[in-house]
Amino acid sequence: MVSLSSFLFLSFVLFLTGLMLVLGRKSIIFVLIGLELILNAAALNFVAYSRFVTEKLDGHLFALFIIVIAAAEAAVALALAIRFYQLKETTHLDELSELKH
Amino acid sequence: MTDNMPQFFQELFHLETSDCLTFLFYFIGAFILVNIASVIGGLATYAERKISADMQLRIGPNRVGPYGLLQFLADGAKMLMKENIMPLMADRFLFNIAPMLCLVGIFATLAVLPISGNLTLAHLDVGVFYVVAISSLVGLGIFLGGYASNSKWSLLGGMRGASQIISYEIPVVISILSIVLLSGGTSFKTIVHHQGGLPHEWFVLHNPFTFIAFIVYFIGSLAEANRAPFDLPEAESELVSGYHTEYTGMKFAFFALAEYVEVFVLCGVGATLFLGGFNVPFGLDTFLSKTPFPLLAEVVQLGAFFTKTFALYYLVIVIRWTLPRLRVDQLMSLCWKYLTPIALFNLIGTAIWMVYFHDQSIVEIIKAAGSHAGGGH
Amino acid sequence: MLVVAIEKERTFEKVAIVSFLTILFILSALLMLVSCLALLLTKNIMHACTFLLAALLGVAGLYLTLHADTLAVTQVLVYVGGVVILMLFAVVLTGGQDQESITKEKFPHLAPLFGSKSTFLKAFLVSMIFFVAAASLLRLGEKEIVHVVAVNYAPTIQSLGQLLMTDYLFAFELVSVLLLGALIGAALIARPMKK
Amino acid sequence: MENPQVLADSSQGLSVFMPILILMVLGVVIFWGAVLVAGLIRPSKPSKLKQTAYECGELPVGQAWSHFNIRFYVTGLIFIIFDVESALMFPAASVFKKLNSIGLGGLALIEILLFVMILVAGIAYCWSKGDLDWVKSLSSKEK
Amino acid sequence: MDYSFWNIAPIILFPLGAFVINAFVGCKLYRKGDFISVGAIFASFLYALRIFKDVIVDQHSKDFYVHKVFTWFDLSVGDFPFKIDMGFYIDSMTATMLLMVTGVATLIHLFSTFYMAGDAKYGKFFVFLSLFTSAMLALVLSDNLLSIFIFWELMGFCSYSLIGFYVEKEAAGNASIKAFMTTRVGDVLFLLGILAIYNIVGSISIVDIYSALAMGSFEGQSVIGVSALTFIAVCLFGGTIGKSAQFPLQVWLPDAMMGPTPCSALIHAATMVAAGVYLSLRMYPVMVAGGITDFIALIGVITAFGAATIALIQTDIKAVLAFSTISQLGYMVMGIGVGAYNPSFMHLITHAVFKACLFLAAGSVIHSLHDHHTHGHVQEMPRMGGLRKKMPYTFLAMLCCTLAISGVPLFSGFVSKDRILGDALYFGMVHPHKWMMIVPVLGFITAGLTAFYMFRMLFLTFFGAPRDEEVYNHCHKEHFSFTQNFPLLLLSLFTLGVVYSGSLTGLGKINIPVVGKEWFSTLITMPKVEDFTQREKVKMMDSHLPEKFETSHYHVHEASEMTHEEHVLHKAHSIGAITSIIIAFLGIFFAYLMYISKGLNPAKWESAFSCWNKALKERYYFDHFYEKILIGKGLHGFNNALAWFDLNVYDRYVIDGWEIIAKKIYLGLSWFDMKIVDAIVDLSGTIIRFFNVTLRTMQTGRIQFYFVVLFLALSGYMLLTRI
Repeated sequence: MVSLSSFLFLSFVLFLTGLMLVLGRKSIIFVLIGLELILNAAALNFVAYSRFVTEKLDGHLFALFIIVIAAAEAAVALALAIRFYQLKETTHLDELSELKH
Repeated sequence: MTDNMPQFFQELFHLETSDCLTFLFYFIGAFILVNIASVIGGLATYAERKISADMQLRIGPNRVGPYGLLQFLADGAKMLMKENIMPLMADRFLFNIAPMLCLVGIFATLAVLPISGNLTLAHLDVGVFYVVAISSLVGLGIFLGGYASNSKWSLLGGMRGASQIISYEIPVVISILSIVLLSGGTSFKTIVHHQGGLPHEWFVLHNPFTFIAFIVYFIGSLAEANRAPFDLPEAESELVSGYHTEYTGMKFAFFALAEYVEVFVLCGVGATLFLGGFNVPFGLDTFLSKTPFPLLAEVVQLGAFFTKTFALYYLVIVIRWTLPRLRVDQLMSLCWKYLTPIALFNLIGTAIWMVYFHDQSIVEIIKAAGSHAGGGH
Repeated sequence: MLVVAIEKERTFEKVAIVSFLTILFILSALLMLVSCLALLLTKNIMHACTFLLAALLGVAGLYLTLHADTLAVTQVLVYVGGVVILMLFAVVLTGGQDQESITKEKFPHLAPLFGSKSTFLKAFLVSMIFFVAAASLLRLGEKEIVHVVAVNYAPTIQSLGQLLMTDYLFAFELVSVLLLGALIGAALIARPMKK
Repeated sequence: MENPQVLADSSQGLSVFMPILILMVLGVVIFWGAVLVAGLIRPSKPSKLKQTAYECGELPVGQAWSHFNIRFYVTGLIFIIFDVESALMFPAASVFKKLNSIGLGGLALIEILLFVMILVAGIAYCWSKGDLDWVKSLSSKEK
Repeated sequence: MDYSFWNIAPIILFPLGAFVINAFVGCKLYRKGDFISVGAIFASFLYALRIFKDVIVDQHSKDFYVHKVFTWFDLSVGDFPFKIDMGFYIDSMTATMLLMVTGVATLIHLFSTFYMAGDAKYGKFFVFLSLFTSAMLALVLSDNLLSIFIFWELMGFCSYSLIGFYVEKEAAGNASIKAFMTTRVGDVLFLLGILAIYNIVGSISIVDIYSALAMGSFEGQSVIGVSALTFIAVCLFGGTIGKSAQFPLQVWLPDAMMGPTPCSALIHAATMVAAGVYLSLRMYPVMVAGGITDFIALIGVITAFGAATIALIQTDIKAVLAFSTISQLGYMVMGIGVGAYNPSFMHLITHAVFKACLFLAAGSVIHSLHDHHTHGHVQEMPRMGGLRKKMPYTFLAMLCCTLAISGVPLFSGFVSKDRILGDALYFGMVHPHKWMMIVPVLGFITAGLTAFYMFRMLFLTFFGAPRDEEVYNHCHKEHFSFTQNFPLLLLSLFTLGVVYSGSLTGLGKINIPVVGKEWFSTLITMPKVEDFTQREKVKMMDSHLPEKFETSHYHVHEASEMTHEEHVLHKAHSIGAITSIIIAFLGIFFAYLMYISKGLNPAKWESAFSCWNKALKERYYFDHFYEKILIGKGLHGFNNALAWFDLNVYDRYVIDGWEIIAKKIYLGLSWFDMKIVDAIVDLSGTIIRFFNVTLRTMQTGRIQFYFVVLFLALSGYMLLTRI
């Protein structure tokens, strides 16, 4: 039957793909997609525990806030990406290294 | 009053309830609803050409079938016959996905459309919220369509179409919010339940703010469906019919179908929210449901719903042939500088109205004042 | 994997295996897994966005199975209707999909894990095995779940709204400030550059 | 927070969502069905000329994905912020009537008012900074 | 009339308000704001009149009182009470004093608008005048010694500033400082008295002091060895000596004449000096209990006799009046000493009236006599003479007052002075020590001297041929002007005896039907301490409802059979009356002889008593004694000794000593700083350099590398905490 551990597994898969994208890909948009996935994994966990363990709606609310914050974050991140593209004519992350020592 | 359609029929035909039976009823209901929707979509094309012809003193299609009623079937068959051309450098995967997304988006909203008390497929508690969410898929479909066809014009059309749809979604959502505020729940059943049969009990005349909300909703839904004054993305003259220039054959047909069904859905939702949905005046449906033929009540409610929806649809079509097309910056400034602020303050207005008048409509207040002044018993 | 997970839970009361819940769960889980995999393998960024869309729809379906209907709809409205479109806009505005998206040169310090496409696949499989081993080793799943009561589905929007307006009021107001900040920040950044 | 059961009106479990799934699947099936059927029926003689992007007859010039004006993104940005706002407002709005009947209407009103006004301030800022107007004539900026 | 706060307070607040307005805005106002001061004091006069009518005329019994109190501050901690209550205390004595002060002050304000007209600092004069009147009224109204002391000091300040009004004259400056210093000596003693009382009684309200006396809480207490009561009595009397210029501290009053005449009239004749006597009257039971009445009588008589003798040879018109004030004050103090409580208070009132009138008349005389050379006013009597024709109204007022002061019957002076002398005679006869008879004897002699020098002044200024032609011609004929003459005439009206005694001759024999009441003596009597014990205090703001009094207070005591003392008293009074009339006429006759008919030659008398004459000129060498000996030898020496000690002993050892110690500490600290702290600082420097090198390589600039590090760190942490 559908149980908590299955959801944990699914959120882990999401988290893993998100991580792989963030670490492995060189284009900014890819990293942002990866980030979205990681956030979703966390939200899924919250809701799973809220459904199976606490039977209270706090988990739902927490996931709701995660979604809201993720949206705001995505907006700002994408604006940065575009401005980065306008400056450097590329979205390749390795160009983004002015902070090098 | 049963709470969903399969249970209604099971009681009607005195069958014992079981999972697969409900699934069966749902499937049949869904299939019928999809067909009805496609037929309505087709009829809409016919109606549009007929009405526009009538407005321009021409006759319009009358060759195929009586008074040209079957014209839409002819178009459909033609579409089937057309060759499916795919631009060379186009992104095959996205090119096919786009129309599907639009279609799925629209069909998903049909599930919640409140046709009548028991016949609506799904009485979701988050009904309105769900409709708004799913209809945003259409914008996505249009953008991908425009992008995938690998031509500057379609891309530009796609981006404009998408940005128009998503920006007009905001005033629509906020005006819906003010109705949700008033009816105290997002499910269509509670919204319709809070409205009466007669016009003065509808939400549109409930208070001035809901009236403004209706106007904003109507304009927003026009823009959302790329209709009439806002049909810039597939404007023939400038962008060579916008995002679906490269689409031929059935894909193009589905884009068009999706568009017309979306108008139908938006008018249906508008009718439910503002014009009292399937409420029949003078409590006729409750009376009929007590008689041996409960189905009659459903039929009466269906009648009420469809008349209201088609009235709005007629209005949409008429507007198409009266108002000139808006420029892009006018379109955008209308949305962000006029509709959204109005909708926001409208929302606050409804809230204040509810707090101040304790959810009474103007008519109720006048009646209450009248009774105070008069008898004051 | 799926079999292992199902067999593990013990005290769940007898419910028909093939109910709508399981169908929905399987479909959305499948959709999500496939799209995640596709995301890992695709190079074309537009495809990546579509797969992200599919993954998010899958997650919405999962929310539904967890009786979180409001959350599912919000997910669809916000993510599918907003973030993905924004991503698409961003992709178009940052030079479309001809950008190079996979790292070419080997990663200097760490293991070759983040090399070419093939290594991705290997890395993915290795991590899956690692998870199962860790889960079974640390008995991650069972320990907490003592009792699982089949809770009937109930619409959550009213209770969520009540919770939001009373207990989480401060967060509710704070979020609007956050949104304001995001709006102004992003608008400022995205303002066209003056040559 | 009382148990959700109490609040729920009579809806018997998740099967309410069944029609949505059915309709979505139906949509996909119909689309691919029709396309494939059409594929069988219709002629398919791909030719170079047919497959070029339609440019009122001229040959298409340059890549399609040329650099675009950023105002598309700004609209998207403002949309998503208000989209999120409405997503949060829906639960709040759906409870407002009940709160009002209890008597907490004023408080709820203030909460919603605050929530909306802050974002109105945001849009006012964008408006004053000229982000909302679609055609940004750079010349007018210099004046 | 209900004695609410707003029926009593305006008496003080009006002049205070006038002071504030004039002080800040006065110079800009029309006529420099003098009308504000006059109006204010007139308003106070009306309020005082209302209270006077209610207390005295409206049949209130003699023990009627209003006592309203508010807590000024209450810092009592635990059982140690430290609470000061302030408030109003109104009884018949206060009512009369209020009426007298406000009446005289109003007329003097009126007169000063005439007298000071054209003066450079015209506005400033009224500022101080208003402040002074409000202080005096507050003193009269106050119910406890502390507020009396506060307003006492305020009046001292006003007299200092008014004496030094013509500050450009160096002598005026010195006089004001001298006046302030001498009264300050008296005030110190007064303050000591107050502190002693507070220490014993725990409160300084007059009512509490009386009830403490009644309960005998003073017995057995002793302050610095002396019995408490005598110590307190002496201190309080010291205050009176200082303020009313009695025997040892009378030097400042003659010099105070440097101030403008209206100021001298108001302050140095009617009110301020009277305040000292008023204090002793209030504290009479304490004085009696303290057993210093004999000492008071002696001081009073000595002051009276001494001042009278000095006044004989004075040439300046204001000096004569100054010394006469001192002698009359001496009379009042003697009256208190001999137990003549009521007559002494009556003398205070009558003296205030006619002395104010005398000063004003002198003022108008001085004002009209100009000296072309010095452009100043002429004050020396030798340059006057024959002004009777030039200034008829002033002459008339001067005549009445001089008759009153010299004790001619039918006038108020005779009524009050005769009673004091009668009581003094009785005191002398009854007193165990025979030599105390000197008090009445000197009293009668002073009465004669007073009559002599007053009429001397009258004859020198108004009678005979004008001695300085130029000054006489210049003095223009006097026509009746409201501000100049009206006050004089009104005051002289009140010098008639009938006003106070209700009988023509003042002996109570012939009653005048209209007044027909011996109202003064029956109303203001010696406070019996016993009935003060259960007097209740009313909160300030809530209105006071006077109790109903059945007994009418006018039961003129029938001629019950006279006990032995009353018999002797009556005999003493009759003798006293006759002798005082004889002496008064004797004095007048002598003055007539010496100055009008030139029968006697003053020069001859001077040569006869030459050495005494020189002493009189030097004012019994008091000034000499104080300046040279007391301050010159005593004080300066003491100062020098103190200065020496401070310089050599204190500075060298107490302050400079520290320097050496500080130096030692500093040396120790610097060593510590060098060796240890610097070492630590260098060490931290090396550590930082070490970290710097190693960490720098970590920053590769690749975001994803940072992300990996972040992730590994996070997961590591999570795993560690889990296991």
